[in-house]
Amino acid sequence: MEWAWLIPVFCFAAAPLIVIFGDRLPGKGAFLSILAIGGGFVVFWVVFGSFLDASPATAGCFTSEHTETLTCDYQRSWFHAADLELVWGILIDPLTLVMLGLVTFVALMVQIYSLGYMHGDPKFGWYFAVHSLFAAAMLTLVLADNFLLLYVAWELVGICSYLLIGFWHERPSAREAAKKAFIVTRIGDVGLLIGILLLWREVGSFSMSEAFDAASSGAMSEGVTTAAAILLFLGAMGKSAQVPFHVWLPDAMEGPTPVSALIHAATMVVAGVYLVARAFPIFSAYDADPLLVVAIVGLVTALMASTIALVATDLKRILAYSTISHLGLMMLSLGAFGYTAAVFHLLAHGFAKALLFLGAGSVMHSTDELDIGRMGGLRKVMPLTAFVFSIGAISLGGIPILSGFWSKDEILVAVSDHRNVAFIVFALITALMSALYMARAMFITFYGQLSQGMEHVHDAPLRMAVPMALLAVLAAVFGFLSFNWPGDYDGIGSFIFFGESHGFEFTWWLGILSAVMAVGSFIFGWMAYVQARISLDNVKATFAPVLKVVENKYYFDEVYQWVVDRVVLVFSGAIAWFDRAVVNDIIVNSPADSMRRLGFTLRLHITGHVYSYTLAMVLGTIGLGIFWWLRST
Amino acid sequence: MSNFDEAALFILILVPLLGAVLIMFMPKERPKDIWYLSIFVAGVSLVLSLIIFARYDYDQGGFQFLRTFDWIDAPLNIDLSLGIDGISAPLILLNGIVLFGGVLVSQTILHRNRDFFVLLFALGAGVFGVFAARDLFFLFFFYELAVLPMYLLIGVWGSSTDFGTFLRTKEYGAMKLMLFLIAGSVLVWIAILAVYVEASDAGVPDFSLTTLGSLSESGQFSDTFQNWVFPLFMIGFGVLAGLWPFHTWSPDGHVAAPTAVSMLHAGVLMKLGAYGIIRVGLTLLPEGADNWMPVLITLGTVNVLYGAVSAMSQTDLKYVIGYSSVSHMGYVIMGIATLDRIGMGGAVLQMFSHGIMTALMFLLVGAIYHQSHTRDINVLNGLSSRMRVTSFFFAIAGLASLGLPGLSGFVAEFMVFTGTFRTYLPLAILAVIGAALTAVYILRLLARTFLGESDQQWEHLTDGSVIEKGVGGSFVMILIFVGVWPEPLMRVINVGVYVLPGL
Amino acid sequence: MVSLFYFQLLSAGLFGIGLYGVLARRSAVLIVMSIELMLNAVNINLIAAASHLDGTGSFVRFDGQIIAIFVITIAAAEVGLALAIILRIYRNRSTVNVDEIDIMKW
Amino acid sequence: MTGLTDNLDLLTPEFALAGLAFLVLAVDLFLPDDKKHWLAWLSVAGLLGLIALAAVMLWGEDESLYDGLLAIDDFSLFFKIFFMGMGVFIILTSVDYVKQFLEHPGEFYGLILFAILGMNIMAQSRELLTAYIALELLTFCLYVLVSHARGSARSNEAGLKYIIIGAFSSAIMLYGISMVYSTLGVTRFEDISLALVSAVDVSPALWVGIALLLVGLGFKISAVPFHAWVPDTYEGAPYPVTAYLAIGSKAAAFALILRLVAEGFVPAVDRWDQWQLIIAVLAGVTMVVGNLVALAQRNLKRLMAYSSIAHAGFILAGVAALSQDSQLASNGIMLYLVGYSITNLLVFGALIAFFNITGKEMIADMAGLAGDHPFLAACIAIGMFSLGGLPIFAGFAIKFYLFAAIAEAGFLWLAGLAIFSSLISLYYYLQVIRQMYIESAPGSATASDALGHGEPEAAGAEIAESEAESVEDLPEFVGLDGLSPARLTASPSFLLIGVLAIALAAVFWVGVYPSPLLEPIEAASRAILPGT
Amino acid sequence: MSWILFILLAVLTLGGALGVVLTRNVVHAALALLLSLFAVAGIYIVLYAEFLALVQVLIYGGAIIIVLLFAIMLTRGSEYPRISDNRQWPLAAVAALGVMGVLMSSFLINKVEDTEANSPVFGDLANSLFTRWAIPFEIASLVLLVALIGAIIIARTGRDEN
Repeated sequence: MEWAWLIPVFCFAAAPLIVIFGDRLPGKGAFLSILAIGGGFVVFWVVFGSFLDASPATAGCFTSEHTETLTCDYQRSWFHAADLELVWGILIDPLTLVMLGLVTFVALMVQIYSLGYMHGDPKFGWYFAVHSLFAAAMLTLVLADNFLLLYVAWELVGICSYLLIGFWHERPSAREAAKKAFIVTRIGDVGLLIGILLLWREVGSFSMSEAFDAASSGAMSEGVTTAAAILLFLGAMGKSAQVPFHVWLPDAMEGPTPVSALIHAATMVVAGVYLVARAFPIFSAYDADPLLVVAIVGLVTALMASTIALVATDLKRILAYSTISHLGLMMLSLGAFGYTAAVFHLLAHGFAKALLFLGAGSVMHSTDELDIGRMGGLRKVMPLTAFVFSIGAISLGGIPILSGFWSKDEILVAVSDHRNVAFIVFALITALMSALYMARAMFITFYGQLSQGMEHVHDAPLRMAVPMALLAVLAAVFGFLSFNWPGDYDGIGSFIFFGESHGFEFTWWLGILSAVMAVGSFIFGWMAYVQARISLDNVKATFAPVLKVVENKYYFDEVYQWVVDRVVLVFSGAIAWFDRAVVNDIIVNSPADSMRRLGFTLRLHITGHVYSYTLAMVLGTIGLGIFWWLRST
Repeated sequence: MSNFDEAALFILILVPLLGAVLIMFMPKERPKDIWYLSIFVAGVSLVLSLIIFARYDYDQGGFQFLRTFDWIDAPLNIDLSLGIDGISAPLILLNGIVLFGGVLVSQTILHRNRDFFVLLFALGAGVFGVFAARDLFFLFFFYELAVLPMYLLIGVWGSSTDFGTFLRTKEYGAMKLMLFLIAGSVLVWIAILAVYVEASDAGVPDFSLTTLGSLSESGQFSDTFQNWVFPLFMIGFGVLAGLWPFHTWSPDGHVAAPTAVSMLHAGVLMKLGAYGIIRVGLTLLPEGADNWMPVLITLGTVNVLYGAVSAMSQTDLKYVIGYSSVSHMGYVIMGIATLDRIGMGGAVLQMFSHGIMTALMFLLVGAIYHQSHTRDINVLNGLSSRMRVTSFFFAIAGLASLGLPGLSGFVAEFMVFTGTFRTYLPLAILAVIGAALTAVYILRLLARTFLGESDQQWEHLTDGSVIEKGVGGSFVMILIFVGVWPEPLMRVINVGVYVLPGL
Repeated sequence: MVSLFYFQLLSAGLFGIGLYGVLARRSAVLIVMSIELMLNAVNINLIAAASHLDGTGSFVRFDGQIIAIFVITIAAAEVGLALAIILRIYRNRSTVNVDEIDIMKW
Repeated sequence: MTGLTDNLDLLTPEFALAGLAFLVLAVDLFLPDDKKHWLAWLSVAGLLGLIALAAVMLWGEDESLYDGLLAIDDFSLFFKIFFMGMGVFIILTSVDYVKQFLEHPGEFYGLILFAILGMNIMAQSRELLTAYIALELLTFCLYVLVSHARGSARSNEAGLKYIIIGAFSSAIMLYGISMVYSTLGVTRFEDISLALVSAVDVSPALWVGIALLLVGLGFKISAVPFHAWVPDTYEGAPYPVTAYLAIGSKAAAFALILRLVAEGFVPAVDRWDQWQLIIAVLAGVTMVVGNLVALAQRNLKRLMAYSSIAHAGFILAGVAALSQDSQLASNGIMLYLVGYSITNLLVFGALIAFFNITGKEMIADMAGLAGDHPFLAACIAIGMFSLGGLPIFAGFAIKFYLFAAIAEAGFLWLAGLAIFSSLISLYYYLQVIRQMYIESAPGSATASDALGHGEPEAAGAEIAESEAESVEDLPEFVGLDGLSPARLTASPSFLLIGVLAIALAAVFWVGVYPSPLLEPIEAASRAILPGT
Repeated sequence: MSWILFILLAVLTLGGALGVVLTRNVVHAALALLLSLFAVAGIYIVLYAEFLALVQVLIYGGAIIIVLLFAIMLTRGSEYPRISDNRQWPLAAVAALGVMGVLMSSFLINKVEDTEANSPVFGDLANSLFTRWAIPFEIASLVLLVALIGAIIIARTGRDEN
């Protein structure tokens, strides 16, 4: 099991190899990256197997007193900073394992898909290099057993996303999006880093387990614990695009679509959720105030994003905002102690969202069109894509027996159990809206009559189809993992849990309610967008002002833009001017100049006339005599 | 200790000087041969510094390669005594590397390149000397020797630039730099004399750092004395370290200086100041240091933020980098001012990594400027499509400077933060924010200059020469290596930091 | 009997007058004359001291008068050389007024 | 009166030197005009011989001749050799100049020899009158030498100003001597110190007398406010004489002051130490004023004049730091004198060579010198750096030693002031270097277009005019007036090159390894400060 | 007796000196100088320094004044015989008075109790001049020589002019 470090290392190794030798290798060395991630996937299964039959007796393994799950920890020394030793350490527990599985699998799928999608791109090799670096960073992130390593991986994820979003940097919009993504997340990272250092200051080590011990054992004061948790959560908000840091994610679609799939589903954004889950002991220490913050932020994010998704007209934007809202749901669930539910939804959503993006990608690939207004009835020309997309959509929309339904249901259960009624109401509204925009995206794009100019459109090639198909299967059936099956497997709750293991429980009224809402909204969508029986115009008319606000994404971008232009840049300009005009020209130059002027003035005392010279001597003499005299008497 | 170890440092200092003398007698009509010879000399010093660094026994620790030559005996007691510890060893290595790189990329300098290399080697020898000196006089001696050539190096081979609103001539830059640094050394000089007087009042008139160190350990230096002398050292050396508000010489000097000089200046010269604060200020006047640290660390924080913010709105590549070095030297100063082992170690590591990093940046800017004849961010664009390797290296350097993990900058800054968190929490938070600001201007720079489509006017640009690629590549390698596995440096630095008093 | 003090006063007065001449005259020749006055003041001082104080304390062998002899010698030499230079200047510049002799200043 | 003239032989070098001077004057009569430079070789040979003679004959002697008027000790020996060595170099550097621009070479060299004789006596006289007479011998030689370029109006003017102020100050000094005599009755240094120690209360007449004495000496060493003659005289005098003024007469005056203070005042310092503060103040004013005014100069000679004023300030600060129990200060002063003279020799040698070629002496005229005559430029640059006190050149080591001594004597503020003002001085030294290395020679675009892709022309112009507006009211001179340009040569002679090379080596040597030099210096200090 | 003589001579001395520095006529100034110098010689006699008085008369009266008169005649300028003072003469007066004040008050403060003035034995004077003060004597002669040479080479008309 201690060979788990191989999983990221494969990918780390692949990246430089492709960069250096890529041009000389067949297929620009893309296969290297696929081999690496594939190897990672294989190793994952090996590790998974050995974890399943591992016990606290196994070397490096023990039962964590926080999660009560089996945990294995392996460390190698990295370097010494004076008296502080920093380590490479990997920690393997159920959370890590499922994340490993998700990342390796989705990344593998996306890369295979990319073979087709990115075919013929001039920077094909570079693409795959960064891709595997991305995956490697994410894998390290989930494997890290100390905050320092986690932060390292965290930053690497950020920079890779920068590179991938800005992949087509010839497009200014792509450049801007990449910069935005990096800087916005970086702001969150400041919080994360401060939080980490704060923990270190208290604990004297970066090891997570020690920090958890300190938090739960009360060695760390409540104030500090809360502060640390909030700061960590800042980082998580940045990465997981929670309000108000969500602005970067929708723009991130400037990158190639597979990249969006990876970012939205498996790597970048889930990092935040993962961090909160990982640091759950700190969040839940004392009376868990931080979790309330998490819940609120998650709820707000989910609501806001889903409303925007309802009115967005760009397919990828719809998906992006749906991601945000689902991340909000995960946070909400975590904030409601729904540890298992959050992770479960993370997985389910990951598969579904990856599928959806790949689908959207294949649509875009063949139509070069993203505005759903101009699309329609694509089912006829690209049936496979339409089919898998629909599966993803209804799964995410929460139609029963598909995985999305189960995971969302678990979240609702958690919320209704631990938080007051307001939360559950808004959560249900969010669920409804997510069903609605999913239905909207799906029906408008693929159903109804084929819009003109789309006749020549062809379906996805094999290299793109296969990954979509595989993902579709998972998106459909993954949910069944949540049941207690006959045999010794009783529900995912018995595998991933915080505190006590719990089996599968189903709250009937919630389940039926959400099911009804989901089905209803899909029927509504069918009527509205396919049959056009219902016209939304009067609705739009009544809600016009609200709609305007929503369509403008609540003016977040505008505000930020204003701050950057009017505040930051102006301020830095002022400082720069100050440096040149004040510090340099006044504080520095003027003494020097005054020296020179003084010299030029003083030189006039050499008048060139002997008698003034002698006069000076005499005055000096008198001065000497008198001065001396005064001194001596 | 073998004979080599006894002579090593002396040879190390002597090699560049002798090289300079040798070059002086080369016929000036054959610049190529002069360049080859310089490469040879620099190579020898590089190898020497590598050997010395490798042979430094970090298990034993303390000062090694000790050697003392009598210079002036009583009543002044000045000896040329050399020796390095864990703090100076990496810096010596740094100087060897940067000097070699600088000489290599000075291939493009053909105008009076004999004088150029002579002065360059004088500078290099001075830097080696400062890091190796164990005697106040000689530390100061080499310190000034390192400053001395800058005037001509910038004045003769530099470039004047008109920024529309204001003008920066190379004469101005050179004179300003020279006067600033000498002004700083004026304070240092006074302070040294004060220390000497105090010591001779204590009955031990001596300049040897070892003697003085033991003197201060035995509490011979009164607190009041330390309190008024330390600021002299602090500001005097701080000027060379780009301490705010005495930093303005640095960006202007960069803008005026030729590539190799910028590399050495930002890469090594600015480190002398920080090193001086550690070696002299901290070692001799721990009490004064203790009392003045709040001021110093505040100034350091100002450096970080101020440098970063003013770098944001610069339009000249070299100005951006110049201000970024001001900001990064701020981390060094903070690390020193923490008086915390981790912070100090971070400071030393930051010196090394920033040395390599900023040298790399200036190298690449030089490569660009050499072809495009402009450094204006608003004019340059889309270079990555014309100069792929150069842009890639620049990106790496930029990422290193914004503290991307996996590159050396991160480890150093992280340690500085750590140390600061243990001592000055609020300032530490500011510093972390400063690190985020770095990202802003670096990305702005990358986006404006390197990414995107390039104009027609940059059609002619080609990628850097083999030499530039080679040097740049090796610098990148160092950045990555230190970032991934800092232990080889850290274990040396640690033993150096451990013995510092007052930590 | 005139005591030493009055001679000293006399020499001081002479010295001051000569000094005024040096500072106030325009013609170089006059300046040289004034310097001569100052030197005489010196001599008066020396000789007076020698004559009055000889034998008292550490005053021996009329050193004062001997010094005075040397002073006179030097004075003579000075006058000769100075006048030669003044002559030379008069030839080149046809003036001996020191406030016209100022091509070099500042 | 017996015993006075015992071991008169110890004065052999002086007598021989006088003889040598007479010989030169005599041989001059018989030499045809084109052979006059043989006189230079003659005097050089003689001086070298005398150096050797003095070295072997007087080593370790410690005698006092003529009832303590003259001292034959290591101090005087050190300075004797120093002066004669300097004389050798001065003569060597002036050969070409004399050949090209001056008449009466015989008198020129003869007077230089007499001047050296005067210096030697100054260094070994330990009595006021003897010192004064010797000083007058030196000064008279300089009067003549300064106005030696008879045709040049500036030379005449310099001579006039010099002799008027010289005579005036010598009158003041004599009055001081007379007052010392009339109060103490003695004029020997050690008698003065004894009187000071024993006197119940020191009469103000004595203070005034000593003050007047200091005025006279301050004139010689050009301490502010007795410095006003220096720039004009330096500028007007023939170049080698300027060098000699800067190197020789200053050093001699300091030798005299050193002995006077060390033997006359220091032993009584416990009862009476006002002189320290006064000299310190004088020194401070001198160094600051000298350096500040030098910032405004455009004529090389005037620049060097002010720089020499400033350096006099440094050395004077060392005098203030003399103390009974430490010879640090006196070592520092002598080391400084040596290093400073060598450096000045280097600079002036190069400047003289430059003048021999171009006949120009403004700073602006040196533009592009590095391109045309790299060696000269290097010599001047190194000399300037050394004067500015930058390391591996003499300037740094000697400054460090001297300032350490000053600080150690309790004048840390003075040392600080000195260090600061040497920072100011760096500016104008660098201006000269800039002219030679950075500015391109007028008409030739050698430099700064190959590099400086900005617009250095515009930049340079901008700077230039900013310079101009600040100094446009300075008088403009052609380099040589009254000296016919026909006498210029194409390139510096090998002789000068050789001299410069030696001086260069010396500058590096003093800067890098001065301790051999310190052996005799410490012996000399022990001679005048037996306490140490 | 000696008092009267002293006062007379002092008046002559200072009067002549004032004449030198105040008169507007060069020749008058020279004559005033002569007067003052002779008066000084008289003072010497009052001080029993006959030898010095002799020297004074010979050298000053005989040599220096002559040279001065020669110089005056040779340098007769257009403005002859009128001469004037320079711009700073009031300052000069102040300074001179200041110096006088410093000197006189310094004398005033310590009145050395003095004995009867007496004169040296010539023999002693000569003896000490030529034994103890031999070296200054030699040098003084060299000074004279140097002044001579200098005067010649400076003052005499060179080849390039006449």
